[in-house]
Amino acid sequence: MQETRELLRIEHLKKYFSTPSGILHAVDDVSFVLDEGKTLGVVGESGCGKSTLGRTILRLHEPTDGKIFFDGQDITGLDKKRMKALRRDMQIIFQDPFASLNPRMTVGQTISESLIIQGLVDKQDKRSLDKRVAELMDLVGLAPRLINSYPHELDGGRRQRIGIARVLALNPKFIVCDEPVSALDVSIQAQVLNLMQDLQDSFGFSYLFITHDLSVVKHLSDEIIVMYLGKMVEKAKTSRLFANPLHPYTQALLSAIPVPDPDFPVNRILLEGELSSPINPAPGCRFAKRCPKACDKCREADIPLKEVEPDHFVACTLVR
Amino acid sequence: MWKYILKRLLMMIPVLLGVTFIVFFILAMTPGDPAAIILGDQASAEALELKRIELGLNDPLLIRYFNYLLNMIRGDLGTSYKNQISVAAQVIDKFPNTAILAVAGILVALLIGIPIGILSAKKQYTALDNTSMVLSLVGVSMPNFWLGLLLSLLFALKLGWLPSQGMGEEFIPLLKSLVLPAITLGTGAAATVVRMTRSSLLEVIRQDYISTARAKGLPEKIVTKKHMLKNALIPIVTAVGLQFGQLLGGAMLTETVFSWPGLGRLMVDSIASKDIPMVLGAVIFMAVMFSFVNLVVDIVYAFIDPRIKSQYRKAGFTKKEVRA
Amino acid sequence: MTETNQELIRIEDLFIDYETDDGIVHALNGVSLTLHVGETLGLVGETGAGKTTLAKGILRLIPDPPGKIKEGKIWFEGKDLLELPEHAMQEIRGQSISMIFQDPMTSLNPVMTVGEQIQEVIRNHNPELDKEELHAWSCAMLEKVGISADRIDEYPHQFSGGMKQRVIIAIALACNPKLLLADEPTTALDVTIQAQVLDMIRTLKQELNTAMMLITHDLGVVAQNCNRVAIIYAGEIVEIGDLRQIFKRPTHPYTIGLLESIPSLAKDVERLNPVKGMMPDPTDLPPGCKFAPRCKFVCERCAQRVPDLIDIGDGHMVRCINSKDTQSYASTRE
Amino acid sequence: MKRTLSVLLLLIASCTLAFAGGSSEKTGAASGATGYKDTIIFGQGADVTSFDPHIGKETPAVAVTNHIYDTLVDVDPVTGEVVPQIAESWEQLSDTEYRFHIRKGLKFHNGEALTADDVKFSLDRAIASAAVSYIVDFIDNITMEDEYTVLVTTKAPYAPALRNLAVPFAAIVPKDYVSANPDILKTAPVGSGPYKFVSWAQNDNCKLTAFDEYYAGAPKTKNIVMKTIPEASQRTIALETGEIDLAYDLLVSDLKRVKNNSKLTLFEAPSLTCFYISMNMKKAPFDNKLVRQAINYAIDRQLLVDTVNSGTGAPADAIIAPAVFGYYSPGAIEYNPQKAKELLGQAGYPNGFSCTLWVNNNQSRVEMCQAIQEMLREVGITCKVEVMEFGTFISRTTAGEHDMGYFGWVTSTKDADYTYYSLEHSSQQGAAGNRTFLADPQVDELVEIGRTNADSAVRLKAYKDLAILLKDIANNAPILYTAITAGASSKVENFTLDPIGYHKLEGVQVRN
Amino acid sequence: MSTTRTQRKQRSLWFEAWRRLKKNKLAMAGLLFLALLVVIAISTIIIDIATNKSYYNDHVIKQNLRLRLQGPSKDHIFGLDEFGRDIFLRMLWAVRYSLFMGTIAIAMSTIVGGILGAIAGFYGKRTDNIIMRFMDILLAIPSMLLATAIVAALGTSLTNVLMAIAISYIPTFARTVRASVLTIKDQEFIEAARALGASDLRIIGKYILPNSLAPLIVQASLGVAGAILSIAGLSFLGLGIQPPTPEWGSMLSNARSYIRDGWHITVIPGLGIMLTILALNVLGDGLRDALDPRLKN
Repeated sequence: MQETRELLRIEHLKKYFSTPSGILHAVDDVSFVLDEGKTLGVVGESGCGKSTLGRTILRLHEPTDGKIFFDGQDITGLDKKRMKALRRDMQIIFQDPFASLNPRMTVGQTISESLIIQGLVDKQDKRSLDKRVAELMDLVGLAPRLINSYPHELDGGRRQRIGIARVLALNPKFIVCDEPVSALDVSIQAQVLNLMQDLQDSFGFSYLFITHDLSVVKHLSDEIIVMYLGKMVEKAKTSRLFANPLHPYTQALLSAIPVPDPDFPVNRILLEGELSSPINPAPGCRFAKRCPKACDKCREADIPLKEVEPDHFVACTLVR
Repeated sequence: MWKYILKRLLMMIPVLLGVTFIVFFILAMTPGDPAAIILGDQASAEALELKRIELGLNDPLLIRYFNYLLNMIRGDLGTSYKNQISVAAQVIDKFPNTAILAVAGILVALLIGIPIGILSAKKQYTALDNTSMVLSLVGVSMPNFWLGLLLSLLFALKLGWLPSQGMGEEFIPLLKSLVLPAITLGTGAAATVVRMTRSSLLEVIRQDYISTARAKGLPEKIVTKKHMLKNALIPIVTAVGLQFGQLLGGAMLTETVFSWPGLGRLMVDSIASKDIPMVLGAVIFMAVMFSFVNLVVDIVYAFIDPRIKSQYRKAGFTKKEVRA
Repeated sequence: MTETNQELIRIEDLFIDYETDDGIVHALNGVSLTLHVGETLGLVGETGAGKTTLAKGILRLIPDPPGKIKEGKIWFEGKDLLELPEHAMQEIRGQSISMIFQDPMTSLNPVMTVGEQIQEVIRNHNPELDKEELHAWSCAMLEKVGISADRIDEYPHQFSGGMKQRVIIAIALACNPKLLLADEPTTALDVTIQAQVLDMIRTLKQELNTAMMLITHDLGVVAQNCNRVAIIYAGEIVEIGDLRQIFKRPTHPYTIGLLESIPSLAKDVERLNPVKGMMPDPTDLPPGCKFAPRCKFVCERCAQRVPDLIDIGDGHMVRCINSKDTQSYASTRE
Repeated sequence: MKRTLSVLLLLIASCTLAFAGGSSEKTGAASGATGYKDTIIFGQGADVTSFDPHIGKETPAVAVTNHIYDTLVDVDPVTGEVVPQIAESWEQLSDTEYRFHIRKGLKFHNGEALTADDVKFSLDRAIASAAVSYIVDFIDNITMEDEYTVLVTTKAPYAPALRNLAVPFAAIVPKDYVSANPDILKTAPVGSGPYKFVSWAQNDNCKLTAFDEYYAGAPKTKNIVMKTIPEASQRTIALETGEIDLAYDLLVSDLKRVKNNSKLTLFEAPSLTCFYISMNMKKAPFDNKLVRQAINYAIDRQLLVDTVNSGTGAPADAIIAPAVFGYYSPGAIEYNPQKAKELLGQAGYPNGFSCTLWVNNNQSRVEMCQAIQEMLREVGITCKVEVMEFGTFISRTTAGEHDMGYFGWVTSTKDADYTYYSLEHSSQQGAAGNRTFLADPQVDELVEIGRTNADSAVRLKAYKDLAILLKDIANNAPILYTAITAGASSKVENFTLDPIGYHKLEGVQVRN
Repeated sequence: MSTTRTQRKQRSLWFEAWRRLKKNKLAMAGLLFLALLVVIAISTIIIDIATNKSYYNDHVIKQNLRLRLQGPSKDHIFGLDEFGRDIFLRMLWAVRYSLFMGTIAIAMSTIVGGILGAIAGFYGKRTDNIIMRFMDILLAIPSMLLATAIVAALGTSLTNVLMAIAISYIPTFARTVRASVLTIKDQEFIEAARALGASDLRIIGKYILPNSLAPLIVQASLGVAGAILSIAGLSFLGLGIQPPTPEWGSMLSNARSYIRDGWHITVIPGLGIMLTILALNVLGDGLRDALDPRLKN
């Protein structure tokens, strides 16, 4: 096994929002480490804080508490200017290929925008700008004739490729992928996933891959975090997690996924009730309300993450 | 709910302070000596100076504004320069007439606007849509006073059906005298109502719950009435509230054309005679009324739309804060 | 399952167009389909394949303009739905055939209580009922979908997404329809909630012996819920068959591509093998087989004429002239 | 939708009910027995500004309050002679002393008797009122000799004294009633005139009813209703549709229409109003007499009367109207653009010059100025018409900021002094009326002769000389004398026009 | 329906909107009419410059009192007005005032209101609160009343009328822009720009403004119509453009005394205003439909 280097370290990251009805604990005490060239999957249902996590790491939201180390440097306190320089190395691909592109900019403009803002190419030097844009478009599989197209003229898959090219232009080390394929049709989704894999192989990106789709995450990730209402409930290497899910929520989640195989044994754990929102959460396990195995102990105090086997962490009282 | 209304009323205070401030200062910039306006051009210099002191015109502007505010709280809007009668009394005397006219105008606007808006939305881009839109716009495109003059030439002079001017004193004459001014006033607001109805209906028509209603097997009439209109009318309520302000402004023209004894006429007369306290009082009063109407509209809105009602009930916070 | 082979609805050669600014969109191009009493048919396809158009077409809910039902027949209980007068169609909607729409957030009228909305469909088809009976019925429906009856006077915004979808199902099933058209009923829901809702639909369907056309793009949902599967591509059914026929012996290149596109929990794949390219412009469809431009088995003949839907055994029908080759490819895939 | 509608309907209904309840009396209903209506309805362009006669001096106000109040003496609208009213007789004791004998048994509408006390109180009140004091400030002192006799002493000999006392702003008001509340007359007027005040709906209407105990007998028609109809064309329409019986101050362009309508009668008479252009002699080039004369020659007055004024009124040759005592025609002012150009050349402006003509925002005045502007352009004078609001117009012209201003002046006392003193005397520059800033000793002298001399012949001679002199000085360019007009239904009987516009209706009847 | 139009010519959203607008016959008729007015305004200005106003003096404001109120004839196709001036020529020369006054007034309030609204929407919180409270105050005074009060106080000059109209329309535009900025601000492409490190100024200029322009354009076209009507209304109250400047509103308002003396005197300027407003309204409605893709079928 090749020696890996730590790229990103998150320590006790918290992000709270104040809303009219109380404090929303969107991300509550999340810690992890991401190595260079690796993919960390973040899985959870709507409202679990996975998107907020990604944006807080990039400081698109200011963290409420906790530390973010990127390349060994604590970036939580960096000012605007130094943050701007850092943005070359940390980027994001968005979920909605329709909302994430400026409808008034052509494909070429959108991609060159990255280069211009970060000053990677001289704005006046039209030739090298065009050349670089063409290179990037080729890299993500966009036909050169589309350079003057507007996003509304393109389908979701192509739009998502623009989003990737825009990020690629900076040649970053770390990319947050916020549900990049969930709005796409299956055949297109697979094309984009392949593209992302290929790019990782050739450029050595690290991905924080946020999704609600466990099968996608399984396909791509080296390690997986499962989140529920702002909290990390389980973290493990992908194969371990699927082979031996320990947290009751992870178990329920896995069992709920419809597998496209009529012969796959269905052994569904149906949860009661619905997801609530983490506004002014009560102490204790956030999943206790819906957990089929919950006991009084679960509602007493927050459950810390425990390492139950090497690299497999669970936050559950039942697991020893 | 009560908490919300109270809160809204409290929030009106700074707005009204701002309104009085702005209007007061605009009108304070009026050239000409109020004392001379009151006393006429033959008055002596001493008399003028005495009058200035009496009116407090020699005080700094801010003091004058402050005094005006103090008096206003006591319900005293000053005295008319022209006839030395209390401004508040005159304004309150005339306001009901303008209110009747404005409400009638709104009714006309709704009667014209809503059916045309519905027709136009349901038959979008057809000849019917275009024709009805143009027809509704023709009325709107005519300068208000011209329309009024033409209407009175036709219906009062030529046909003799309706009175050409004035405000009837008993029920039937009042209704008769109301018809032409109300149409004159209402056609202006009609365009907005047509537009709002049309676009709001177009928005609603696209919603899944309309498909759901149709999938239930409901007849189209019921789908339109129960599902489309009720939802589409919600934004119209707000539009109508805002139109009220426009009607108050338009009333100046209509009331002059039809000799309708309302606040608008009072203002026009006062402007012509540079009766600044009167203009000030009338504008402030109309602004207050307009703010109240908007408050009422917001409350009505809450009653129509359960989503908003429950928000008010929960915490008494405003729509804006919820959206933010 | 109480499956009989009695035919419930038969769609023959349905063509539906949308006349838009950009030209005529050929949304459905000769769809033929049969559904039997009590069975669940999965209708699978990508965005724009014509899934929703088909469901709305059956109920004649295509907005006109711009939609036009060009030709075809829809036989239901011995009548051609396309020939019925509007009022007769209204009797069928909600009564014999119900439909659930994709987005539970917008499928309920925000200014009516859920009770009113359930009662509305019951009253519409049972005008003889009095208030109490209506109330009792709607309460019962609400309980049936797992919502406490005392929430009957609440407004949609007071419910979560999953709950709303339950209410919508209650409305759809209120009159005990013979056929339920479910258009992506769980796409907008979270996985755990989706599992709950699908489970509930399955139970109720069995209880009421309702046939269902389950429209989805999620092959997992199909595999877990359907008896038969139809794959639709560019307004045409390209493959139709039993659940196992489709999943175990996919024959149309598109079906194969779909199955190879999804990362599966069941098996580990290093790299996905998706269909290349994308759906053709529906205003400008290629002649011949519409999948030909993306097909890895394509040959010259493919572009010449639209292939017929041919039975390759046991009711497994495929619209491909190369079905022999594709079958052998599929069998080596495992 | 239904709910909103019903709320609105309810609102309307309740408002209207409130109105219906408020006024139960019927107006304009016929009293069939006599063959005459019991109510005259007349319409005018503006509302009463104040019912207090010592405040409300505008014509529309007086047209109403005139019926409520009487003055010591009156001027016969037909003969122009001073006639008795509250004073049944009077004698002039000296150049500065007048004794008035008050009619006995006169009553105010509230039942109080009218005595010398009231007369003194009223005149003192008028003198103290800033708005109207100019009409009575010639008075030095008023003494009550007994209950029915007052002695009025003037500051100096003042020939038009009696005429001034006949002006409605010198009205006699009840002392006790007014002393109790000095503001009461503004809204609840009580006088001794032929009609009693009933009600006033501001900007809408005012109602009067006959005072049966009037000294000259009760008026012929029981009720008078005044309606305010600001739009002049609407006033004519209301007359045509029969909504009103009389319409004052018709639009000149409507006169023909009224005249040609067989159901209507047009009343038209020369007024006491003259319109003129004042040239600011303090400013160049109007300090040059030749320029002023040129402007006078450049204006085709007859054309203005014929066209812009629709043929009513007459070209002016002086700044007082022919009906005024002391009028002398110095000869019509010739329209001669050629001459005008010559004069301009002589004055050193062969290519003309640029200037402004100010006017207040009254449409017919603005139209007149626009036409004049064009006439001046034809002789080479580029004149910009600037329209301003009346108050601004007055205060800025008072300050002498104007080049030329278009003014109208009513000789309310029907005596030349009223106008000549205010407009031409050097002591009256600015606010008082002299906006040409003329200061000519010869003019001053002639004005003073006319003012202080009681002898009519001497006065007339002075005014004749003055008229000739002023024509030469040409500080004002008289434009036209307007006509006073009223339209009436042909069923209206006994209506006579008042040249100032204070039409009296006590003798008027309207046939059914 | 996801349609791919890769083979076709590339078109921006503006182009798309224009294409949709072109299909709206009514809106195009309106646009054509307005274009005609602009051409007229420009040509009359050129004539004035070329002839050093002598044509204007000798024909447009030339009075012929003896022929006043004469009806349309071969020489004067729209007849003569109350001073015997040619109404047709006056109508043409008035276009620059009637159309441009409204346009300038609205342009001013669009710029001021737009900037205020953009700042309020973009920065939110305190800034938003202060600006919008101030707008609420202006909005609480009905616009016609506000305009009247301003003109009544400051006098009836051309600039005052412009200012009055402009100020009274500011809150409308501020609200429109703020609302659209608020919706755009939450879009992911703004976040994408932030993630790239774009400055606030760049985000406002390149991302927010171009996208919030559409409702502003619609609002402005309707606003111009409203402004023209307001100016005509002010003229009626004697507070608008003062004669002898030819302006449709004051032509109509001054001619109202002669409404029964000749049909042409009020009908011509009245129709002029009406058609212009109508054109602006149908164009505004057309733009709204064209620019709002949601309303597209």
